[in-house]
Amino acid sequence: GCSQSAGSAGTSSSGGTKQVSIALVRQLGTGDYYEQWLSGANAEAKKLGVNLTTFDADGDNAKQALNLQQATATKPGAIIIDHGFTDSLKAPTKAAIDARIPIVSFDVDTGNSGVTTVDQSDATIAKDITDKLVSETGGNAQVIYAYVAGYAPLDKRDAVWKAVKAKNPGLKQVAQVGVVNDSTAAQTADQVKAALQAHPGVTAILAPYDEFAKGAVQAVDELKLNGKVKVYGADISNADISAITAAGSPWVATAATDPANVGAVTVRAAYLKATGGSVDSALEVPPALITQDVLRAKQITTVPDLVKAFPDLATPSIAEVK
Amino acid sequence: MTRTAPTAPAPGEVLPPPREPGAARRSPLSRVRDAIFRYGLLILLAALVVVFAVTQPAFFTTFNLLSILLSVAVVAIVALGVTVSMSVDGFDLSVGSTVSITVMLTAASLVYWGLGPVLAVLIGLVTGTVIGLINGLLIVVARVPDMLATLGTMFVFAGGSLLITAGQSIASGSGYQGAAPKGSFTDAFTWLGQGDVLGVPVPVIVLVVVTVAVILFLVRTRSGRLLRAVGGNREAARLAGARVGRLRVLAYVISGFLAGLGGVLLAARTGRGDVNVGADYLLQAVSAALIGFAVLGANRPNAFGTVVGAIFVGVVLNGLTMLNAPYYAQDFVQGLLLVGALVVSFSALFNRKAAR
Amino acid sequence: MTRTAPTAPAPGEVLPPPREPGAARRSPLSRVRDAIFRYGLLILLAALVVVFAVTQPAFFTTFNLLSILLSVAVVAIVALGVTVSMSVDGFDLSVGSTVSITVMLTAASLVYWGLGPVLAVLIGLVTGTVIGLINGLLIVVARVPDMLATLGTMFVFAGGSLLITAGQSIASGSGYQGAAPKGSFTDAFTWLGQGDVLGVPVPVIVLVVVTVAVILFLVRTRSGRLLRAVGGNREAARLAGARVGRLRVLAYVISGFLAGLGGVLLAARTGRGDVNVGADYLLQAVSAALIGFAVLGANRPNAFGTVVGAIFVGVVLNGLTMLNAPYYAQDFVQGLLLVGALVVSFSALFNRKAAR
Amino acid sequence: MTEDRTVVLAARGVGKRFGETTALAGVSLEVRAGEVLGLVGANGAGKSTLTKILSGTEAPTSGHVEVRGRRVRLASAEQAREAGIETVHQDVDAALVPDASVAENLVLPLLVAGRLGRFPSRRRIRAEAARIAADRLPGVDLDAAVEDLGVSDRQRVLIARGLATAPSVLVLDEPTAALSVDEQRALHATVRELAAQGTAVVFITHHLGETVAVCDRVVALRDGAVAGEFAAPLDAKRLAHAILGGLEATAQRSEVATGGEVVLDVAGAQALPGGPAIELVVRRGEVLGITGLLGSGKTELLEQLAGVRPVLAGTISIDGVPFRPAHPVDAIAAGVGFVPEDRARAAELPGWSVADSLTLPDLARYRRGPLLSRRAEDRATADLIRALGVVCSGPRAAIESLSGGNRQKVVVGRWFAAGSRLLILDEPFRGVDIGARADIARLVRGAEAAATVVASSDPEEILEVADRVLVMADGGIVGEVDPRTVDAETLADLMTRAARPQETA
Ligand SMILES: Nc1ncnc2c1ncn2[C@@H]1O[C@H](COP(=O)(O)OP(=O)(O)OP(=O)(O)O)[C@@H](O)[C@H]1O
Ligand SMILES: Nc1ncnc2c1ncn2[C@@H]1O[C@H](COP(=O)(O)OP(=O)(O)OP(=O)(O)O)[C@@H](O)[C@H]1O
Ligand SMILES: [Mg+2]
Ligand SMILES: [Mg+2]
Repeated sequence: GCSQSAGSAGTSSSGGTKQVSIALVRQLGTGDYYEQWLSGANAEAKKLGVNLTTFDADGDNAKQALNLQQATATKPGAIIIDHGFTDSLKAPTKAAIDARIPIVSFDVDTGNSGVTTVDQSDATIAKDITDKLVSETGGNAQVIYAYVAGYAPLDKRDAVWKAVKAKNPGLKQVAQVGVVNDSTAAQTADQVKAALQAHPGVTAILAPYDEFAKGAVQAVDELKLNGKVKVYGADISNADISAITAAGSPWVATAATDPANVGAVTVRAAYLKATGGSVDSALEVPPALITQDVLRAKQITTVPDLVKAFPDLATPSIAEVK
Repeated sequence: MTRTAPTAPAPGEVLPPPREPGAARRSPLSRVRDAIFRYGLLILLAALVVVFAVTQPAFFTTFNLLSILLSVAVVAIVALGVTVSMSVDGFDLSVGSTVSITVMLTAASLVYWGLGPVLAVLIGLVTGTVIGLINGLLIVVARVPDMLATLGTMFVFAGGSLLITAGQSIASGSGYQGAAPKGSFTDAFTWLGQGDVLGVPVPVIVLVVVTVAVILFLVRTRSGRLLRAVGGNREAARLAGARVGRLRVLAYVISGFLAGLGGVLLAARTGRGDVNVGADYLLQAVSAALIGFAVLGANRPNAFGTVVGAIFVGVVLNGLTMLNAPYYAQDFVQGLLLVGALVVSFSALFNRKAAR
Repeated sequence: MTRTAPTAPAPGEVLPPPREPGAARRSPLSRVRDAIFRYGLLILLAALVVVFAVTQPAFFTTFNLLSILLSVAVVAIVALGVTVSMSVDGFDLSVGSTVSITVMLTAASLVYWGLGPVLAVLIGLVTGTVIGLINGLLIVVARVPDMLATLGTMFVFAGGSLLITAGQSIASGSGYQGAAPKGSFTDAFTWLGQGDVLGVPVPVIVLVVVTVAVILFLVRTRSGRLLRAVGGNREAARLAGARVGRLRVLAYVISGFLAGLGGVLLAARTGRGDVNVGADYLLQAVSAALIGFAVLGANRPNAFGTVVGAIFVGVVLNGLTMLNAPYYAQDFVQGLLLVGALVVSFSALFNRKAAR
Repeated sequence: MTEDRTVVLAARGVGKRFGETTALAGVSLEVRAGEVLGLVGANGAGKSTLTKILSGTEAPTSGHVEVRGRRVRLASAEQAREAGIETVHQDVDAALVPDASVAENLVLPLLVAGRLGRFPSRRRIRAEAARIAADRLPGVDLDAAVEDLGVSDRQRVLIARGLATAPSVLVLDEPTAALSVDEQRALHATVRELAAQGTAVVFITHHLGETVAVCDRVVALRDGAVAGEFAAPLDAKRLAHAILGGLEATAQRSEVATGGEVVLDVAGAQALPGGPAIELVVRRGEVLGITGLLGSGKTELLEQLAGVRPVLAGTISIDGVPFRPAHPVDAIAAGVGFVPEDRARAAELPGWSVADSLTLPDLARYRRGPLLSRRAEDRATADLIRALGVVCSGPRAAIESLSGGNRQKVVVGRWFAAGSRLLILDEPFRGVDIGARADIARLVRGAEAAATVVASSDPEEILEVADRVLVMADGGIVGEVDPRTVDAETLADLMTRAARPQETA
């Protein structure tokens, strides 16, 4: 369903061109992923002449709900809800819909059918990377798994890993580590080190979140287990690319979408809804599996390079603005 | 031998009037200084409101102002607890963990155990109170220094909040480790966090009530005054006959209770039990309480200042967001404003002290 | 009339030997108490090491023990700075932000500006030192109370660390906002965090050097002694010839410098400039310093205790991870151990105090 | 005649142990209605411990307390107060809340007792405080914070609070230590008046002259036991014997060597802003005493000489070299050692050892290379401890483990360690027993290499220690007396008379 409310409130006419205002209500803003997502969104907004206002809840779900209420009060042309939880967002989302403000959600189920959803398919990300792990290890390996419950993308990826473990009895998860805070990578490194020492037979680390993966890489480096232990990660950023392509890096593969592209897609969807264009009610941005070999072979050092090399990562046809 | 013969005062000679520090006549300048010290932060707050209101019409609407209050309600309530423990010259590092575990226990009561909203709220409040009691007993009976004791319980209850669910968050519909849920976040419960009365959000009403109660308690009741006397000088209070141990325990119980109340409201606002959600509340609550020191020239913990401190932070963040300041500039601006206000206030205080 | 005739002393009578409270003969029981209080936490630490070593052979290897030291090196260095500011009866809430901004400035020097490792390290250390100086001046010259001043600068520099990169992290290969990088994390630089000398990781060597330096400074130098005197009684120190203002500034400068050093090592260890990475270091460093209070019965800030405190936390986390304890149980276990040790220590202290 | 009065309070074999220390070894005494019972004893004799037991703030380890013949257990100050016992504790700072107002401090016991109700209003508090202060606290602002008051005003606040409840037993633990002579006399009158009205008063002091003036009966404690009991008429000498167990309590007055060269030369200085010019000279080996009522400007003058507060006017020279200290550091560099009047607030470092307390002002002396040498410090301080006669377990003993008199010796002694040329001592005998006082006086008088200035508002003390005595009033020097020809009573009258115009103005 596309909204027909080319809301007069959020769009101002000046000299015939419409200035669309969009409010972006984020659960979290810090971290490479969110940064790149935002820069993609901002670039797209600029291109479309959209006035994008960002509300960042800093990981506080209560604050995000409140921000959504406030965004509603400023009567924008559309609202983007970026991550969060159904329970905290359901009521304010309904209020916004009732106020006839079109809504696009990214990676969150707002429990409202009037909302257009954009997803980066965490399940596919997890599937790509675990497939790679299974094929490289032949389904037989001691694995350290990095995971912390309570974060929606991680929980979705975890569900896939559970299934993979069930299907491949040869994969033994000997330790589970993980911590999420402002120094996730460093603290994960210390934990992975301890686990690696306690379990010398480990040959693979599944770290389906790039901060975990970076920590795992550091642990392997510090224990000089390069060559023996491989890291399977997820997500991508400039920093991740340099970590993957570093000499002797154990990080062999990652599965990711281009966060900037996802940001751009989401803004386009919101723009279309604000201006009465047509857009599907559920959009999915597919990930790509990115391997160390390819990155090295093509001498890729940044995400823009990467997008050139993996054209699949750019998805101009999703929510295309004509 | 003295060199000079001392000049004996002639009888009846008029001596310079004795200096009376308190009653000295004030110069206009020192009045201004006094005002800056007392009202510096309030003036800055008012100025900010005006600036934001002028530059962004949506800022100065009843709705937005209530939103700001709503955004700081939980922090302010927790910070009032911190203020009470500071009043007794203590420090409660465990409030954030108390919020976390209260949120999780409340959510578990609703969803895992299906106990219904009334029991869930009760369990939340009792949890906070019991943690306060444990802190108080560790400090008073086991004689562990306050910061150390609450550092320990901070870890214990932060860890405990994770143990309840093995690290999972709790949402309506998710039972314990895949089991079927026995209940959910009922509307009656979420009303506490999301509902309103005549347009005023429930948490804001709770905040107002708690603020008034804490101020009255500290300033106008016998226990509150004694509690502050204990904070001012424990031994003096003991020598005057006050039951110092009980009063200190009481302070931590109040602190725990208010953190528990904050946790209940937070669970109701989010409609879920997020793990570790309380961790940020320690620093935020302590910040509010500390900023409160600079309000009305108190230079000590005070409940009114604490609430102003929380609102100050809320206004800055809300206003900057409305002005579309990038999120990464907000801490910086908030910090600069704070440092500026503090320097002006305390330099004025210094001059005031020096000037008398 | 006197009821009792005072016993007139014989001329030249020797006075009863003065009672010497300190030298009083100790009962065996009170010796044990004393030992528990002094060594309680060290004994617990030793016991943990033994338990972990027995249950998990990989624990008690030189390599793993060095890993533990490596894992706590940055925290311990920052915590030593916190200890110095606590020694002067201050409190530095800005150390986490200092770590953050140092990491970002060091990374920016290397990658954005291509200044090379030597300049980058210098810039990092100078940044920390300057922040310490700013804190010191705010506290001493502008007379803002320590917690408040460093709360303000905490926000300013946390915000500042985000502003440098507009919130982006810095990695080799990523220039400022899409521009081409002018340099990278060179091996010479990352050696500081990742290299070793004869198998001992560089950060561990730095930690040892800093620990010895801080202990010698506080205990065996004139400035250190005066600094602690200022912490003990500011007015008494002043009257005994301490330049109180300068010494307090010095303490914050040391604190800032060490936080800066921690930031440089952290940047070198991770080989990246991660935004906000320092935020966690405040609580961790303060925890280490507070746990240090309970070491050797000091019950006050002390550098040795601080390092033991940091190692204690590191050993618990490493050992539990090795034993495959789920991550969500670690805080809880750590907290319980801590509370247990504190209760035993301070109850023993209490008895000891009462016993003398 | 005292025997027929009713015994309102009695200690029966009261003992108190603090671990290995026996503070009280079975003390029995009786306090009767309408009498003033003096309690004397050296530092550490157990006077305050007994006070605390009688006031319910410490529990005895043996024996018990009787109130009007009934055995009672006093578990808190509150219970003692209900039994009619009110106490003014020795440690003023321990008994007052510094950041609270005078009014709030005055009503604290009433608040505890619930006499202001559960919801006391500010007005009620102010009114009660005004009633308590009545005419006992002239010149004290009820709204001022107690921390802003001088030490004597704090003492007066505490006494006023003690008197307010009209108790049947009033225990005063060294109430006059920080009071000037006129205030002491006023308190003496009040105490006598209370006794006349039937109140039993326990009066603790180190000034034997005071006991002679106000007490009907005196109990001397020594090492936690009763060492003697005396009824009026009292004889200070015999009391001293009982207190000290036989030591001679006066410093031998050596003949003054006035021939020494001039060390301190002050010309045209002012104690108080706009006050009269002050001229004085002190020679090597000489002890100059300065006395005067509270507020006469002694402290302010001394603090200027020590660099603690800015010099207001005039010129100062030390050994002929001009001297205008801007900070205590400058004064120390010029060889000036200063002992402030408030030891706890301005001189002691809690938790520090005796050695560290002694070496603090002159640490450079113990530097071997870049580091301080523990060994050098311990050796030097061990010698000093012996020379000063400090009773402690050794250089590493915590300062808190020493008695008041010994702590004072440490605080004075640090300047001997630093080799000061000019010693400035402000009220060095506050709370110091007669034995330790004599020791300190001997030390000071024996410091032949240095010149000494001692300020004290106690005539007895100043006459004991000084070679010459200047009398100050209202910031000026109003006279000089020769300690060999003047007695304490005469000097006290002189001090009061010199200050009288101020009160009538
Ligand atoms: N809380 C305590 N813990 C340990 N020892 C104590 C304590 N209080 C007092 N003492 C010791 O008990 C003894 C008696 O002390 P007390 O204070 O009663 O003496 P005092 O006669 O009042 O001395 P002063 O004249 O100096 O006031 C001293 O040796 C003192 O060190
Ligand atoms: N900060 C101040 N403001 C106003 N008056 C003050 C201040 N400090 C001291 N005074 C007054 O100055 C006078 C001199 O005080 P000073 O302390 O020098 O007297 P003193 O003779 O040493 O008496 P004391 O026995 O109290 O030490 C007193 O009247 C005192 O109240
Ligand atoms: Mg005493
Ligand atoms: Mg004086």
